[in-house]
Amino acid sequence: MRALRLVALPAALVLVWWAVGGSTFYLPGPVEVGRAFAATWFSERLLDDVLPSLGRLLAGYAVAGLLGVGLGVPIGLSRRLRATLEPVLEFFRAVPPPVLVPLIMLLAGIDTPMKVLVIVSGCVWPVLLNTVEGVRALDEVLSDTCRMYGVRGVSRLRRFVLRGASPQIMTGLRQALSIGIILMVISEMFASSSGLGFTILLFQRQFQIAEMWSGILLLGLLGLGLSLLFRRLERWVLAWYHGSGAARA
Amino acid sequence: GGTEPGTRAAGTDKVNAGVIAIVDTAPIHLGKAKGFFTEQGIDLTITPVQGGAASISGAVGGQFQFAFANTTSLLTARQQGLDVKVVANGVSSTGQQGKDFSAVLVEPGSPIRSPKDLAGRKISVNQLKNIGDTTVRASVRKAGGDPGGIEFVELPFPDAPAALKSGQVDAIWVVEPFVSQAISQGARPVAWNFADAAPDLTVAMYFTTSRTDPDLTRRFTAAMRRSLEYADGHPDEVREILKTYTKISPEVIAKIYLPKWPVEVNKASVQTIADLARADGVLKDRIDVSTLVP
Amino acid sequence: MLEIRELNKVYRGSGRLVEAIGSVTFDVAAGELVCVVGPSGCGKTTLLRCVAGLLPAGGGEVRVAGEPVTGPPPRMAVVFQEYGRSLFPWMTVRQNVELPLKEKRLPRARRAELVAGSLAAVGLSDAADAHPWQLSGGMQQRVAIARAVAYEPEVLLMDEPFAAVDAQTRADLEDLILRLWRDLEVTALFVTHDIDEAVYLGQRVIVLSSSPTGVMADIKIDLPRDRDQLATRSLPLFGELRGQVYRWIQQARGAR
Amino acid sequence: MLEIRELNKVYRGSGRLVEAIGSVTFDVAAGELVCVVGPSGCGKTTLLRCVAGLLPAGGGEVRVAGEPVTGPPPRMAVVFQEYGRSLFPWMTVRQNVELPLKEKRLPRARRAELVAGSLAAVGLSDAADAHPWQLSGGMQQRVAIARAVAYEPEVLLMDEPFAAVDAQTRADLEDLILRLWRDLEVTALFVTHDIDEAVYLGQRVIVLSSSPTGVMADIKIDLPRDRDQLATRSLPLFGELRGQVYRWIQQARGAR
Amino acid sequence: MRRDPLYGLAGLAGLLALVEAVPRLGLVDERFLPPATRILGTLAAELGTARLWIALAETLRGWALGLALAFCAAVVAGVVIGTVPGLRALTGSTVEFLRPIPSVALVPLATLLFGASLGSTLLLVVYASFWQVLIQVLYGVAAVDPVAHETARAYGLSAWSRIRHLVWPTALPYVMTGLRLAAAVAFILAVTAELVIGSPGLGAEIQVAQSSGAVPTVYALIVVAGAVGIAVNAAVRLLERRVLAWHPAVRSEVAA
Ligand SMILES: Nc1ncnc2c1ncn2[C@@H]1O[C@H](COP(=O)(O)OP(=O)(O)OP(=O)(O)O)[C@@H](O)[C@H]1O
Ligand SMILES: Nc1ncnc2c1ncn2[C@@H]1O[C@H](COP(=O)(O)OP(=O)(O)OP(=O)(O)O)[C@@H](O)[C@H]1O
Ligand SMILES: [Mg+2]
Ligand SMILES: [Mg+2]
Repeated sequence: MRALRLVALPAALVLVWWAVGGSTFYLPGPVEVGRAFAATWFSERLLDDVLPSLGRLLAGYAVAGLLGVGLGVPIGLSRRLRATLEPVLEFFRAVPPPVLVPLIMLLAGIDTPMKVLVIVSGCVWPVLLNTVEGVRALDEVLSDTCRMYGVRGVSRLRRFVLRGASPQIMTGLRQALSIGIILMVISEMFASSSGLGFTILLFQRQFQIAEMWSGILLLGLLGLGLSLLFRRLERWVLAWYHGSGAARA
Repeated sequence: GGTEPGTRAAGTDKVNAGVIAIVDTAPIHLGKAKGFFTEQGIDLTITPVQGGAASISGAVGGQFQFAFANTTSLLTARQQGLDVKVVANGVSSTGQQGKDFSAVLVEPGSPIRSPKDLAGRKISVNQLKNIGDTTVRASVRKAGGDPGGIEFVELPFPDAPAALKSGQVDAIWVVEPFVSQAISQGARPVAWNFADAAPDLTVAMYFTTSRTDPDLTRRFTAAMRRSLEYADGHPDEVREILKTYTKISPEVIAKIYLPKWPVEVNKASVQTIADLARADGVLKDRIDVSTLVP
Repeated sequence: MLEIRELNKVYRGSGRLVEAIGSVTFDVAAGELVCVVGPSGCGKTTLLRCVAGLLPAGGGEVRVAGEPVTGPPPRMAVVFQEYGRSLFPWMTVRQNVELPLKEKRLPRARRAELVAGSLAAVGLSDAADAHPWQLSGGMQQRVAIARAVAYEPEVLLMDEPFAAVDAQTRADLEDLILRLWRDLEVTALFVTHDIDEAVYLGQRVIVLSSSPTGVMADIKIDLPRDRDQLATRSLPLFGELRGQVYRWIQQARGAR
Repeated sequence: MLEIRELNKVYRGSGRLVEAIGSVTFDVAAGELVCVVGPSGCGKTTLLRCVAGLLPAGGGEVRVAGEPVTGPPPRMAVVFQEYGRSLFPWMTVRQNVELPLKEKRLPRARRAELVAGSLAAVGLSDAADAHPWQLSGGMQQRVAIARAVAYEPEVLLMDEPFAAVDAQTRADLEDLILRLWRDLEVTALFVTHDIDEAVYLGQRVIVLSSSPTGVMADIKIDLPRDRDQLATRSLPLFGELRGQVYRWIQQARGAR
Repeated sequence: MRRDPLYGLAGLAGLLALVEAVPRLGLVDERFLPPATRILGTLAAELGTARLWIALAETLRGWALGLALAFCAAVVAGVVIGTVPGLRALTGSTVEFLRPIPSVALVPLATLLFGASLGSTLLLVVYASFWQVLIQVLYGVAAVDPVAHETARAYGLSAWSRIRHLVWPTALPYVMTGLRLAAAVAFILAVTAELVIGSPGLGAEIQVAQSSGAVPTVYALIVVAGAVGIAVNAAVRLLERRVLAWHPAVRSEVAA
């Protein structure tokens, strides 16, 4: 039943695709893309292109998560810090990553650190913003309780701030996951000669459209897989929240 | 909304051309300014695009009636069965060592002294599997080196000099204005790859698709030929027009090497590129250039 | 131990301006248990939060153990009126009670002992591993009390801590507080709506008037120190004091 | 009006399995006011939530006006024990009270009248434009009561609705509920911890035992229909009934 | 509150000082990162040209339209998916599949469908920012307080009322964050679309400046983009302060 619900809509969408696909050069049908998928990705490409990309993605995501939460907590807690840093952060947030890349290259070179940094530069925002808002919205009575019972410093952070803001932090982390995949592709637009994103772009430039779509398909599947893993994590971290009925997800 | 581009309105055809805003495409801008297109009953809009792939998909998608793309991109498109047809020459190499608009540069202190030394090095090109790596390999091969071990990385031209300077790559392939800029800042050219690849190499061309009205194509070709001819003969006006559609600083404009703009496509050089690309594995099959360039 | 001098507090915000406390002055000696009664909305919670250092006083001064209060003083425990919101939903009952003890750096064994003891005292030994949202209202309130009790505070502030429990449990908890107060010599400020409770527990009962809030009456409860639910409540003096407090409260409301 | 037949409810989740209600059976006739008392955590709130159709019964059946309950029945008002959380913080007091009336599609003038009337009845006319979080605990609880009163329900479920207000206000509110009940012929189920209150308000008092929860006693309150805080409470019968309920509750706790 | 902009200016001044110092101290080659004064000088010159303003207006048009479309669609979709039972499970996999597909990869499709018109930009902008809002709405909808939810059910609030008066206000803080996220993403995509597809606008200007090797101009244009980001954020914050005045996060800011 659960599996059925999981595939019902995708199946319907594939049917629609079947109906409209193949009519133009840029939108091949599902069969063609499926064939290209098998031919393209069930090969050494998986090792050469997909795995390194995935590694960078995870590294960038982890750094972004730590950075977003690490910055978000103090910014959320201190109004003055928030007022000071917000314009600067908003400034960088509004700069398109492709434009930011040259600057990042100046600082981090053109190899893996640069690509990881590009991923970080995009992923960090949803985590940061959600952390800030989550921390700002912490329950006052709980905060007072902490103050009364001398729950301070690291303990307060660990046992109150992070846990209390965790529903919103998880929202940010979930957002960041798919943004990370997008940024992985963008980062491979620069100084690359391999990688999943690069391969898709190369297919696009070389007008191998079915192959390109198969790459996009792989991106989607990747996102789906990672989000299923993420849901596991979330269920565990937010068990109290779902249990208390506050999230009838 | 608005008037559909490509339809004849009040005696003139509205035409949208997808063209990269670089030195190479000065003739079309100059020709537009000179009124060569209006003369042919063409109301020309020039849309800046990012690169060959964008202009080709734009043209195939029907957004542009005419567009500008480099030789390798067009060959690739052709091989994938896309309906593209060359209508005019775009830009050609000067063919002169030391005076071309495209070069491979190294840091002043680099041990790389000749194209042969590039073998086994890390070289940046703006796009992999395109004209850059094909011609750089040709340079190395011509100098007696083995291009097999070269590691190419993709770097947009503007970012290449910084990467060279910080030692991220051993050499960079760039075109004007970055050639002059980098040289003036100390970089040293080691290879003139366009000049090496083929005599009077046709680097890029204007093209259309079969859906464009043949009469319009004829008139566009005529206007384009006139523009190319004019540009080739009036380098000072070219340097002036560059100030309008690019943001290259005037000092640099005064210094850059201009390419050649012959009216005719050098089919032999295109065939050479096609064969080289095939040898390098960029193209899968042998392509008969005459199906692309009539 | 507690000195409250001409305390004043005005809430401002979104167009509403409320003088929650006009001017309140009273002392609580060390080891004394003082009950505060007053009409709903008269400022009892506000008073408690000022004493706890959770709310800056608008005017006047609050001192705890001679020190002016600027933030929560150490070794002070509070049971909030919003008991439900004062428990951490992501912790079990045991963890909630244990948290302040961890902060006090008590050894593990001592913590376990205190937690078990206080949970047993409020009748929640069975529920130690439940989460607060799995408990009934009264049970939640008892967890909050257990937390305060386990903390072994010097000063204990309680804001209607027995509002959600049944009469019998309430009597048990009253005795628990009395025992705690006697054994640990806690100084306690106890807000309640129940006049009987105030008289039964307090050594003094302070009656607050409604807006502008001031101390309406400060009644000494001359009952014997050792109290008993049946014996004490049936003393004639108890009934008399009860009536006295009742009349003051009537007057306090009338002042509205 | 309300028929509760062998109602059973077990909470499961995160390893804890609690039988909140063993088996409860009783009826409430139309226009009757029944009070429910029982030890803390015995399942009163759970019972009310099942009757309100907010919680599916585990076993047995609940009927309201003859219909089996599957969701909240129409024209039913509930005052929740967690009064603070049941008010919408983004609305003012007035808007909170008015919202259900809008849902009933009452004309604007009638709504304004009902809101003003009920807020005045709970003594909160001044606070109509405040937000819930600007109010004291007791005031919040009174808003929740005002909302139920203004709704003019046929069935009224109240879960310790006076827990957070002072004695005098509580007496006033008790009389408000009695008035409402008489004037509108409301059927009411009233959970309380205060035995006096149960006897004073109810026509019957149902005593629940603690786990496994069942009906321990169903006591008919034979006091005259018209009640008065002073007169009724001083009747000898009142004292007798009070004692009777008290003994049952003792027994209910003992059953634990 | 009024001092906030001052702090913000201080923060920006710090950034400027850093950008001025890094190239001046030779940490980074001046050719690749010009000092702040040079960038600002170039910016001042650019601001004097009509061309920049036209480009900016062009970009902002695509941005505003795309953002509005994406926001409305996502809010509607999010609320529907979040409140209709079962829909979330049904759509979950598809949403998670579509979300990580980069807009950039859709360029061929976009140009095919719409050419270099506004339509292409819109497709990319809407596609990218839609998911940001959607996810936030979904989490926001899930954050409804259970007691508040039960209150709404008990008082017979219709589905629409529940969405309007309960679900929407609860989700609003999440939605506001979503709006801020989406606003930036939409702007980034508007610029990127111009960069890649070549429709006129700020992105096209940046592209031309880059391919001309005009480094200070590139940075000047980046500053324009960043300034837009700051302005948009300030606007959303202002909006937030109005619509979320009741929210603890905003409330505490006012009180402090
Ligand atoms: N959501 C829940 N999950 C698990 N157990 C619950 C839940 N809600 C209540 N319980 C358990 O059910 C039992 C009855 O709870 P209920 O809230 O009905 O008691 P109550 O009679 O209202 O108590 P009180 O007078 O303290 O409010 C308690 O043991 C409680 O722990
Ligand atoms: N955060 C706040 N903002 C504005 N006004 C407030 C705030 N908190 C309390 N008030 C107001 O201050 C007054 C006193 O509130 P307080 O909570 O201290 O009363 P209380 O004596 O504890 O009442 P209760 O017995 O009902 O709990 C009330 O009129 C209330 O409306
Ligand atoms: Mg209070
Ligand atoms: Mg209860």
